[in-house]
Amino acid sequence: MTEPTLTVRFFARLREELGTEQLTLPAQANQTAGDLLGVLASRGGPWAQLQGGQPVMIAINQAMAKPATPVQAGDEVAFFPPVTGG
Amino acid sequence: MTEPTLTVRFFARLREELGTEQLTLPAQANQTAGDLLGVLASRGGPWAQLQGGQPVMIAINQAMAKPATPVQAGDEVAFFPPVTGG
Amino acid sequence: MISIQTEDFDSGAEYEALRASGAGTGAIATFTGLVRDSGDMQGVSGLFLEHYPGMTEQVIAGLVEEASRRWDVRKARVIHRVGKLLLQEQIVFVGVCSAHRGDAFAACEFIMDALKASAPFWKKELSDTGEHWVEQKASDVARGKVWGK
Amino acid sequence: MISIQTEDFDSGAEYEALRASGAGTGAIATFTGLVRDSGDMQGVSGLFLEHYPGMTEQVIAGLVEEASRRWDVRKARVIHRVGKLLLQEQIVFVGVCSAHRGDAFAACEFIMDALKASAPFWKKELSDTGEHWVEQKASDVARGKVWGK
Repeated sequence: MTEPTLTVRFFARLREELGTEQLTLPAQANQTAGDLLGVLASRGGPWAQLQGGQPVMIAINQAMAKPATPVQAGDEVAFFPPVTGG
Repeated sequence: MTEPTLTVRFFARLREELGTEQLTLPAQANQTAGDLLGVLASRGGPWAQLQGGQPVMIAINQAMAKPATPVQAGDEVAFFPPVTGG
Repeated sequence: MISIQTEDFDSGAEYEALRASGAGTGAIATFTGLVRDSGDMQGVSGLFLEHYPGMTEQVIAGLVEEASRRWDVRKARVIHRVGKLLLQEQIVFVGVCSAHRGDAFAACEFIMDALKASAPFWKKELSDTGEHWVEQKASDVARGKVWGK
Repeated sequence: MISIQTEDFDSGAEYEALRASGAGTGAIATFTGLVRDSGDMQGVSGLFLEHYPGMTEQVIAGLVEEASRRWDVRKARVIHRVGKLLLQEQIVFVGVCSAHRGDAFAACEFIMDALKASAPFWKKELSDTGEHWVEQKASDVARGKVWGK
């Protein structure tokens, strides 16, 4: 049986500083977007900024979300800096 | 010696209803734009509407003015309905 | 620059002229008014626009100056047509360049609202069954006043 | 209609397409944002714009829908460029047609302000001495919030 996973994407400054555009992570039960940030931050180095660093915006399946929003298998979770278009 | 005069102009609905685009009137001492309206209204017929009829806007020398604004020889005084451009 | 004219205008060319206002321009707001099919009368086929030559240009120049005192205005352009205009024809163009978006929007809307409330233009609606002078709308007077001084 | 594209756009042609929205259109408001020469850094030569494909279009479609619920919007057009843009190039176009002037201005400014506060675009400033990601301005967040819900 295939392990359930979710996709994590990074944009802009975060993408560059983490040297990562996309990751596949195992999906855990009862996990929130904030929990995912904690798991990633524990990698250390540039990843540490994901907790307690500059503000990180969250989108789940391409809609804005909050740290408390649950994530589940199959979700596309994105982390990025505050937007600066227009 | 030439009698001192002033020019009176009418626009839009007033111009049409009075059948008059421009008049030359003798200039009187201590006269206001409101006094001029009174003089013209006393002609009767469509002229009567200049007092107590629909609102009449006043410009003196192409700047907005009020009934109490003084007029003098050489002035261009215009009477017209509220503006509706744009 | 202010033009009162009977001829139509090319909004795209006017926009390009505004855009050529230099590297400090970051924002261009434009407004165009068109003759639409639901005026005071049924079956309107067009408008006739009269104005007070000389005074019109002075009033609009004053509004552009006031906008330039209140907001960052790098360049402003106003065109207003007069004479006979058919349905869907362009009546008025106001375009403003600024460094900043908020200033471009505010100055453009202010000039347009104040023009409508105070520039000496008069509209007559033309239809199959006759013609009549348009009455000033209380809402236009109110929009002109909202901007205060 | 919403386009996210690397190519430049023709604001005049976009305006003409909006104008062709029928005889009920009496007002067209447009906004164009340009790369200007005074960003966060000295000597900026251009920008690089990144976005989140898919989400960007959804967010902007939501803003256009919200504008259409709040104001009379007969047609709206949004174009946002991505990739490398040089000084004075066009970045963004928002155009709105309405029966009424106030609605056209309000909907256009709302879409632009809300896009700036919430659509997933990121700007990097490019200069002779390097490049850096632009930080979000508190004033843009505030302008986005002014419109409330």
